[in-house]
Amino acid sequence: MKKYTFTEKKDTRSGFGVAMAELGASNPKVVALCADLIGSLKLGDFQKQFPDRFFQIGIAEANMMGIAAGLTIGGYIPFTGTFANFSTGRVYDQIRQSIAYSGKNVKICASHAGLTLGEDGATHQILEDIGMMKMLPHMTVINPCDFNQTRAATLAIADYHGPVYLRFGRPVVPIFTERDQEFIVGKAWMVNEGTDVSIFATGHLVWEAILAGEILAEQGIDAEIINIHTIKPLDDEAVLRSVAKTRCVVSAEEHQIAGGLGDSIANLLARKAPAPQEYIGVNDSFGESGTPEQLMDKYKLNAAAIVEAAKRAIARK
Amino acid sequence: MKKYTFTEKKDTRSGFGVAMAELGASNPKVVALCADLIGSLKLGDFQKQFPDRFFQIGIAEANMMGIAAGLTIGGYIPFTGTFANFSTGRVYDQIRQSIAYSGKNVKICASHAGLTLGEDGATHQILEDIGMMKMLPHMTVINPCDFNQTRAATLAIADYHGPVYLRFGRPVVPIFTERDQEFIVGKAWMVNEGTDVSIFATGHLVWEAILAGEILAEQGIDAEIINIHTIKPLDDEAVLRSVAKTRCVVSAEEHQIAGGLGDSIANLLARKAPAPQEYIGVNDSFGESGTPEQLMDKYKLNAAAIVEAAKRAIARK
Amino acid sequence: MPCKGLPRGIDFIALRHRIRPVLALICMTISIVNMAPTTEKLQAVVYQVRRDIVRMVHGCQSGHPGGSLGCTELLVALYHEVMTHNPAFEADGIGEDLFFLSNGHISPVWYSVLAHAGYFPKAELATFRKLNSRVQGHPATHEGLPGIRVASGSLGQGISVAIGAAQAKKLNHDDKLVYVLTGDGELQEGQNWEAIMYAAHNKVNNLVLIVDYNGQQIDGPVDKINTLGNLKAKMEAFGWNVLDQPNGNDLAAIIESLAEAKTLLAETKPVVILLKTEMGNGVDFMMNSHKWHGIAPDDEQLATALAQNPETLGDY
Amino acid sequence: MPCKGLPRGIDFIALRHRIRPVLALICMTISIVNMAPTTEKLQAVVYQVRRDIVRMVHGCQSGHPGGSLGCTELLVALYHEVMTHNPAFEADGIGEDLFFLSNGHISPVWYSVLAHAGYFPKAELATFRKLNSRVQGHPATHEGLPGIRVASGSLGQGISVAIGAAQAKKLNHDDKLVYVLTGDGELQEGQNWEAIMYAAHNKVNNLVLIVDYNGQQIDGPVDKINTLGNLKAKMEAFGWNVLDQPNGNDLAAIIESLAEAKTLLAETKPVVILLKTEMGNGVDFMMNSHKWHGIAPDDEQLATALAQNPETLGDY
Ligand SMILES: Cc1ncc(C[n+]2csc(CCOP(=O)(O)OP(=O)(O)O)c2C)c(N)n1
Ligand SMILES: Cc1ncc(C[n+]2csc(CCOP(=O)(O)OP(=O)(O)O)c2C)c(N)n1
Ligand SMILES: [Mg+2]
Ligand SMILES: [Mg+2]
Repeated sequence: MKKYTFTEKKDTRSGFGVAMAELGASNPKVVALCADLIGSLKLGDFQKQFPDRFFQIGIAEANMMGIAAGLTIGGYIPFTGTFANFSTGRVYDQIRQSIAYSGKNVKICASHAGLTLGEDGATHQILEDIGMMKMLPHMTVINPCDFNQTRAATLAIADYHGPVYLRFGRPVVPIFTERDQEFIVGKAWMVNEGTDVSIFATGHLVWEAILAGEILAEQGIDAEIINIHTIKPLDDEAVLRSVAKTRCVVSAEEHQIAGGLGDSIANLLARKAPAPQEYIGVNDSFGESGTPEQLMDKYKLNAAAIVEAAKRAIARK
Repeated sequence: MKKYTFTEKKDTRSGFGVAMAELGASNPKVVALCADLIGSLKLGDFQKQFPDRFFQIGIAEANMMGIAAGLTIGGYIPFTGTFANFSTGRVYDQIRQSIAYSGKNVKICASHAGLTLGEDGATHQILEDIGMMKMLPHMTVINPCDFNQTRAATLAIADYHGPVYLRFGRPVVPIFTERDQEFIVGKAWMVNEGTDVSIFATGHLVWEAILAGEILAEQGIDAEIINIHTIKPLDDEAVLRSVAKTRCVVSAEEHQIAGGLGDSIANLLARKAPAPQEYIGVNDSFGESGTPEQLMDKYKLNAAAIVEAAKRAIARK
Repeated sequence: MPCKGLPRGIDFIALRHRIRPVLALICMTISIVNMAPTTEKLQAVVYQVRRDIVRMVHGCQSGHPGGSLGCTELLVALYHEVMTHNPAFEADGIGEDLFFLSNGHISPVWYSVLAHAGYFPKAELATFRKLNSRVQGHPATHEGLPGIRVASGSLGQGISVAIGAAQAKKLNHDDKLVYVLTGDGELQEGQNWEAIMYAAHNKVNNLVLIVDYNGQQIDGPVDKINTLGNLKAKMEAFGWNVLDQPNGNDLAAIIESLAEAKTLLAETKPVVILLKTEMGNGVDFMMNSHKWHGIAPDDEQLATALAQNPETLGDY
Repeated sequence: MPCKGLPRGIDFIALRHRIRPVLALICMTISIVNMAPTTEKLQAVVYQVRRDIVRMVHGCQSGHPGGSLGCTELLVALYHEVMTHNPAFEADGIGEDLFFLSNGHISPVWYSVLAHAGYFPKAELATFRKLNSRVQGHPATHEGLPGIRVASGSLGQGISVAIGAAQAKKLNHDDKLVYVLTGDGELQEGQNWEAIMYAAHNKVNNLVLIVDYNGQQIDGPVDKINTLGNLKAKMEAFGWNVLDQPNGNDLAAIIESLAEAKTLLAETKPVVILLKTEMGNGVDFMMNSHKWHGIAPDDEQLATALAQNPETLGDY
């Protein structure tokens, strides 16, 4: 098992915030919109440095999506910022018609995704956003795994034409990817080559997959770990190549089991090369209040759960 | 291949309308809400006969979902009616919080689902609604196949406690199920027993699956055809039993390939018994204007496509 | 009139099923014989609720003290004076006045007031925002916390739900009222205006909307973020009767407005009270700012806040 | 000023790339040298557009003639008289006035007016709502139909998009205007009120909203379904300048209101024109009712409708 270490923990949303300030300076076409959540989205620096290109929309997310679509018409690249729930379910039809179907170059940037939002509880803990956004034709769906990758993804999508859903989160988590990594939309990142089981993880679950890989290695199990930061378009080739070798799968995501990364992989494999798969995700329930760690433990979205799932997957080969 | 014939064609939404008028008479707790689409939803009879229990909301679907949630508090069973797009994507967050998470006994009834909406085009042709609704914890998702089954489903869900998404459509299609069928939520209907391939179809695709079954039979292929009218909760047992026998799958639905019935089946099989699967569905694109038949042909949602898919699935065993 | 004077500390959950009818009867009887309490008595509840709010938010180091403190007098007045309601809790609320909290983030004040009104044991307040609690970060029903009839937290949905509940009351020939509270920033959400338009058209005159008119939202003053401008003119243009209440933290003033609202409902229009409150009211360093919308005090700040609000009915 | 007088029947799609700059230049030149046409000349376009509308809807036996006919004079006035625009079509519309159709179901009138203004060949109107057409049931961009910048059809989204486009113009120091048309029933959608509130707060004074104030929606008169009440008072309370135009099917009156709107924008408020139109205007049996909102005439009805509107510029 390849060694990954970290010296620092940061929230992925701060990776977004830092990148936005950089983009503000480097790309005069980048504009930012926010729906009364500047602090939570870490958009304060952008707002302060580029006030003319910052739009405070107030608590009106539907209007924000429409305004973003309109701003593209004058040649701008709007980045919208609010919580993941209010970036997707609240405004699905607006994104669908005014952005996706209209082919608008809007970047929908969503913080506080998943259970790790923590204490606010279920009304805010969206676990269906990846599923919603990936069903939309023309939409790209990205869920980076740490601060550095979120920064890199934010910078990358500014140069990528077309609507993008960028999902990140609230809690501080280890930084284990390189600061100046190349971020290629749609290209999976091989975290660790292995032969016994393919672990496909996204977002906060990538670090848990690495921890799981270490535990598995101690037990003589050689796990392949792949970071699927881009859920759509899925890197079909990387998935198929890995499963051709390992012949079994664990998918891991901070999302409902239905509709997320796991189902994208099951879909691909069912069409091309069926294989036993174990899902790490929330099993058709809402979340609740608690600390991020408590919730990830209770809902079994952690390294221990991945280890068990890997063993079950291998046993089913 | 079992013989199915029809003498009459009707739209599934009319099955809903007829059942609503019956429910109005038989169940004083049933109330109906509509967002300026009484004619399209076939709610005219209910409105005329039970004006006190009919709520004209106007063009304000979010408000309609909230009002429906509130009406349950006084003991009523609200049936909301609008197009499928405006029943789901337009109001996802409202359904999520005020209905699903709050466990409210609301029946979300959605017409004009899918491509067969026809000439209005892509902005109205929702192909992601099943996926959205099935991801919601506490939600039941039903897509009946003809007029009689839609009527039966509408009557059945009035007696079924909890939020339900009932999806039906606009065009006239063959009536081939029995008028007084028993409709059991969550129980798949065996249309035809067979051994070579399992065809799981829902909604308008069930009749196409039957036509496909006849063509396949002529070619010596013995298809099992199962009507999955309830996509959630999925009848796991029926699916697993069938696939244990046939060892390959075709799923057929008027929906995006991602997120719909096909993915529910792929998910189940990946977890329990992987098998080759071919998807009949729309492949990550929006629809367009055209007649229902033209669109079903262009997007390959018909008997001919199912026949080809069945052969591909069998070849992959 | 309220149902006060129920013994506190009883485990209502365990007792619920057996004593529900008895309790309801007692409760109704008390409502009838009980004289309107002085605002002094209510003020004692206010102090205790304020203590609960800051202690709850401090206890989990998260939550929304500002708006909660600003609406303390309102919720105390509603539950301890104005509303006819039943702490034995029946979800359908037939024969009762109902309250909905659209701005769900100010759950602490609601939880505390519900607990002091006898809906559930005060001890449960200590579990606020903690794992496996019924006292969720935002109000929720699925854990069965008595007093809550619908989840909120995602803003802008409460007026619609309240309208549905009010229309159900009409169908049920139930002449009790429905109250719903929204934030002012929250009124930027379009769904509210759908609901406001619909309620006027349909003469939902058993509905009282109260706007927590504190002038603040997360990113700053409402007037700077996205002004509501002349809110009174807006509501009147939308066909509502409007009551201005500039003293939204004054118990007597609140009770007067609520009484006036009730009278005005005879006119077939729904009524809105623009309740000018002070975010963070009762804790000096939390006032005059939006800063305490959604952060928790540290130990020292907690001590300061508690020192300004005497323990009156016993801390949880 | 409009770009009229371009030769019709040219295949702009094929020519687009080669002649785009030339065309734009010609167009601008014409705009400058051309005198304001008499409303008689516009009236000829109106007749032809009406014919196109009923023929298109008849041709596919679906679509929305009522609202389309009601807004014919408006769109003709905008594209053939008031707006500075470029039929060679650049999606970003820099240096042009922009038009957005929020009530996308009245696409027939827009398509016909765009075709007559030279955006695409009239012949394409015959493909309306048919398979593989760029002339979709509701306006769409992905087939690249010139003149359309965003899809509509799901109601309530257009004002937001128009605001975005207007704010982009400000960033670009582009002093041209943005026009957006909505239905009156459509104003029941809350997103409109979010947008209306935002536009006032942000002084989006390069935006003219026009309400197709025909008093009808699908299920009946707006006043019966969910009344807008005093819409003027609502819009004023939301901080807009309001122009009433009771003669919304009179070309001269429309042009006057549009001119007045332009003047009023100097005041830093956005402007709305409440354009009282008649659904189905110009086809007698389609008027005075909501019945023709969304159904197609049969052969006989088509003949009657055409008899009332002479062919002026050639049927497609
Ligand atoms: C739909 C939605 N958008 C955004 C949020 C995040 N949010 C929570 S409270 C709040 C500010 C609300 O302002 P106001 O209603 O005035 O409440 P106050 O701050 O005065 O308590 C925001 C934006 C939310 N909960 N729901
Ligand atoms: C969000 C949404 N809800 C419902 C519909 C269905 N619908 C299309 S047009 C219409 C009526 C619109 O009324 P109005 O804006 O007054 O237009 P008019 O009938 O006058 O043309 C409705 C309800 C829709 N297209 N979009
Ligand atoms: Mg406020
Ligand atoms: Mg109208």
